[in-house]
Amino acid sequence: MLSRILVANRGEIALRIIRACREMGIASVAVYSEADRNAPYLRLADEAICIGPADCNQSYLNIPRIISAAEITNVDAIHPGYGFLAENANFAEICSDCGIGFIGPPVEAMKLLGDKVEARKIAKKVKVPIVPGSEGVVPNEAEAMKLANQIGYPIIIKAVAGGGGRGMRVVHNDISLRAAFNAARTEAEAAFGEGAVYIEKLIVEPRHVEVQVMADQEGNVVHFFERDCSIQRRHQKMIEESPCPVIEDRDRQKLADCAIRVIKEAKYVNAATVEFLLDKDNKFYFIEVNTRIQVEHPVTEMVTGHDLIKWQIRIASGQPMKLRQKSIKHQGVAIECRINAEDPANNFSPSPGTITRFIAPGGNGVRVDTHVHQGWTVTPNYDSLIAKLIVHQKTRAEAIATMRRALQEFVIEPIKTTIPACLEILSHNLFVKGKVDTGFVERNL
Amino acid sequence: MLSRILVANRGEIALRIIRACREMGIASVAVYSEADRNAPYLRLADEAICIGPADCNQSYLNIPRIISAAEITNVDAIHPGYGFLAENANFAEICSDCGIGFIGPPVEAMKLLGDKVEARKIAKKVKVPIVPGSEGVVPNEAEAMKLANQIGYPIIIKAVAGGGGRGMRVVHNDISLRAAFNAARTEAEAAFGEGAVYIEKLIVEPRHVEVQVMADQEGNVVHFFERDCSIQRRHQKMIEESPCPVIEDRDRQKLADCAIRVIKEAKYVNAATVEFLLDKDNKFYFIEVNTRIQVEHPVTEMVTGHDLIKWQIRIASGQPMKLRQKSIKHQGVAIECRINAEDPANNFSPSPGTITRFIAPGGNGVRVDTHVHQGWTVTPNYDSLIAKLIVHQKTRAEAIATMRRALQEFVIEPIKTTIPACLEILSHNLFVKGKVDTGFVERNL
Amino acid sequence: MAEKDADIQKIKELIRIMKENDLVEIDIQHGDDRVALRRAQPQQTTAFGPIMTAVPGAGSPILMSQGQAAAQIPTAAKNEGLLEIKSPIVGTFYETPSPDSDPYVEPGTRVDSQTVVCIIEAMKVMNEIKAEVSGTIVERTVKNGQAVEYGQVLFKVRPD
Amino acid sequence: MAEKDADIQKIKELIRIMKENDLVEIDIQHGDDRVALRRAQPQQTTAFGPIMTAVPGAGSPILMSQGQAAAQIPTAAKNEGLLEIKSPIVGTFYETPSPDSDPYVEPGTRVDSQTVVCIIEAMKVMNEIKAEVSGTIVERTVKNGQAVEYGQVLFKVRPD
Repeated sequence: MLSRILVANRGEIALRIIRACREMGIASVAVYSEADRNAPYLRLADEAICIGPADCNQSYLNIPRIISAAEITNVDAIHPGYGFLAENANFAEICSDCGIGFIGPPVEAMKLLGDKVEARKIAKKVKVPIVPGSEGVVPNEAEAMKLANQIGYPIIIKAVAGGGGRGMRVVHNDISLRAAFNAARTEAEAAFGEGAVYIEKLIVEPRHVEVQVMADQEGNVVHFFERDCSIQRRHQKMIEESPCPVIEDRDRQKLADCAIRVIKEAKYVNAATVEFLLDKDNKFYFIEVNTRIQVEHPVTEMVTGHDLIKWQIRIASGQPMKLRQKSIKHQGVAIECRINAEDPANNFSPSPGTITRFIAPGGNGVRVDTHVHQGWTVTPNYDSLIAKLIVHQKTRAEAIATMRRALQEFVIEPIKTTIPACLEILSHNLFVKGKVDTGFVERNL
Repeated sequence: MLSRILVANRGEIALRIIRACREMGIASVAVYSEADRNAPYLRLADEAICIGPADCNQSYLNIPRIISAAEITNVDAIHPGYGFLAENANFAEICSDCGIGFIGPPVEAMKLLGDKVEARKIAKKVKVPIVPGSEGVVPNEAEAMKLANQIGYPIIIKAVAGGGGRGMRVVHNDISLRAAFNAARTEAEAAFGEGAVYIEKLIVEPRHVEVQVMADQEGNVVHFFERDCSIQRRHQKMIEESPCPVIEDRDRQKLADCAIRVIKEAKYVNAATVEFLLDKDNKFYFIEVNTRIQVEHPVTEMVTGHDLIKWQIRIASGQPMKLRQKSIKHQGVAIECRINAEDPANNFSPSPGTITRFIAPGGNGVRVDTHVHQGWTVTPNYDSLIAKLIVHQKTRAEAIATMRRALQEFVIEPIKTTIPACLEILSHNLFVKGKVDTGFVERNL
Repeated sequence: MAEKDADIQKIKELIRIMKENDLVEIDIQHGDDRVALRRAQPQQTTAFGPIMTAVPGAGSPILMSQGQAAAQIPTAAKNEGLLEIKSPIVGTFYETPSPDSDPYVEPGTRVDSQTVVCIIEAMKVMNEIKAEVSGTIVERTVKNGQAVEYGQVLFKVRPD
Repeated sequence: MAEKDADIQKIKELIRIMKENDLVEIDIQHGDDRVALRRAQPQQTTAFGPIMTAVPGAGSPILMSQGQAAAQIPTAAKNEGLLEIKSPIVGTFYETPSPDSDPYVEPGTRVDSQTVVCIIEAMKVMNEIKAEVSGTIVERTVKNGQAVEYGQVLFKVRPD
């Protein structure tokens, strides 16, 4: 087993990983920027090292500093969390060169699945349904036009290196395609340093459903069922739940099988999330693989009783999973709300500041993952996520009731948070009925 | 279903009941003394009524004021929580006379099982093993002496109306019996207004194991498995867990069957806990029934997934349980630590004061039930319980690891709490091995 | 932050109060409501009367229901120097001995400590409530038939 | 952080208020809103100088490991007026260019901004660290071969 792990992240996910290490008897090393110097979670790590100023580029994204910190503290491995360097193949490669374990996939698998065009090819190869679209990069407008007319409008233009909605354009006809194609390339170039784009058919009002998968170094692959993350605002997930409330067990099984086939074909190891779109007829289409642990992983932990971070660490230690698929049970319903320091009344603009009053919800069926507390200052330097509120109950109706009462008792003052927005969604008739899609928030909030 | 419930209690259990009401869509009315005026949980109730000054006798124990509050707020029923009026048959009777539901047992069953001598008789009748001892009240010293020699020393003298260790004496020979008998009577008289005592054989180094039972108005009785509450200090429980780590499934089944037989015989309705002593040979002996929900009920909620407060409310509403015994599964291991405002370094003396720093633990497998927050003032007026920390994991070793890390991250300053004492116990070799009895804390802490 | 300006304003106001009243210390906390004032030590000059009689917010607003709580705060200031008759029990307030009678007291009525000012019904028992203070009724602060909690203000009285 | 400037502004304002109003103490807390003011006792009579000179705790202690954190606090006072050379990177500190060489600098060595004072090894690369200040080395605060974090103080320098 690994005996000493550096956590190359901050905030709630750093705390999440430190907690797992403590429970496993593994020493942990936290790194922090000067902005996070007083974070109380740092004292829960066995060591804490300042790696730079507040600016991420000089701290949490700075590979030499993180590697140096790993070297001077003699860790066996680095856990990158999510965001920052978690999907940076260059970082994973440097770890490997320096003889430091990377708690995540092998470099090759990360590169392969990180390239959306390659990922589509793999899915196609193992007969996993993909959204109709280009075979790969669409080199120019003329090709785009030809293809669009072949698969039929509406279509969507996406950056090969993309994420978070940047370099993305929805196009409904030839005229708008002309304007959008080059705009998407330029935006992708600016955002990712790589302008290549591809084209897919636009699935109208889809749900976002993803399968949690875990693979060990011996090629054992299991899934931990799916999460429904259709409640998004500008491609940022706000609320996630498991199971997906609209699919039947047979389709659930098919979905999971498809996810496992992709992961096996990519010779992937460690935690991955295979993302699909689900159309109005409950037909699903593979879209991409996230090669890291995700923000919403606690939803899966609640319904399966498995600690995914601990599995990541065991697998990175070289342990075989010894976990049979049929021993993984899905029980009840879990929902997560992301509590961000954003003002829903003001177009979700960031709301930094010092929290002078903080009362977290608790009681039966409630889990809170947060690094903040009364007296914490939310700085504008980082992601606005300040807490994840997760509930687990026997039924979806009960889970919604518990989430509502937990949101109602959550006090965070004076900064603005997404609590009222989450409450509004949880109370919405269509959400309660499970009749939502990825456009729900934009249409209804 | 009941539509409006008054919560005749304070602190964490009041909040616990208010939470259940909120989740069930039932209106709740909180009552509070002037000392609790600023408690944030009051705002979670639909109404909050001041019923008197800090002194319990003029507020939480004052029956006319609570009944008046129930009348002016038009509630259907009162939930008494634990402590205060929860086992006061007179209060239950007055509720009934006033046409207000009492969320607890019928008056007759409460009276019957509240009398320890009668409870023993019932157990004996339904062939549940009881500790060898007097048939009932022992009227005088001479009778006591005769009986003691018959069952053999050591024996224990207990108050019929007793609880919490008052009016209790352990006696090892004729000489000490002479002194102890009248002392116990006097103490019982002073504490409970009733001097009657009975005698039992002393079980040496026993474990305290109790079965959670629930009965509906139609005579359906189910159990929710057992809790082991051997970690006690001066008869006050400190740490509880489920399952009991030393009994086999066959004995577990027997224990539960015995508990159910007692409850059925007493024509009991609603939640009850049937308490047993387990000797070194794992033979168990019935001792008493607690006719209310208990502090440690969350342990059972975690391992069974059932919300016991909601079941209490449904049953009090007259709903049949529709719950088959075999559908109630026991999964994993749960442990609860009671966090009291007491100073372990100073003989657990109360440590009131204002909490200026409060960071609750969270994350996977952790539940916190607390009414306090940063800024809360612990007054010396009431019970010192300020939080219950509950963990749930797949195995006992993992549950202990999670509890340890949760205790380590729990910050409550500047008042002293039982956190260090709980940590010491959780780290003790004998506790880790499950080799404890009710004398463990006195011997080892 | 706007809060900081508010602080400055508040401090200026407090200083004025301190000077006018020869206080040497003011200590206010909102979380769990603390107010602490300290006047000059005795050796400082001579005596004056207890200026700060009605300390605002000494008793926090009674939380009857969420809506009402806020409504009861502002009355403090204009009623400086008035005494309050509070309910010693929980129950239903009646201003008259029986439905057809005149009220026990009305604004303007002189009361002394033994004067019965109302009835509060609790558990079917009619409890006569005495004024406990002497003075003139200025205001009745609850309605006939209204539910009242422990400590709720029933009447305001101008002392003699 | 911009917030600190705002704090300074606020403190200046508060000091002015204190002076003008003969206050000897102001205590403000935001977490749970505390305000505490104290005026001079009469016998204390006249003016005193600016009380608020050294603002303690401007930089919190560096948390290297639980044990070391506390140890680094007390040095501040006795070293008043000294400059600090801090590590701009994370790595291992070496006082000499090679194992057999003399140290780059020692207490008493004069340095200017371009003087190399040590090497920090990070990812197998030896990084020469320059003084960035002028003056005389007073103290080396880390050991040869020690791991240092970003911002950790390496030397103290008495400015010219």
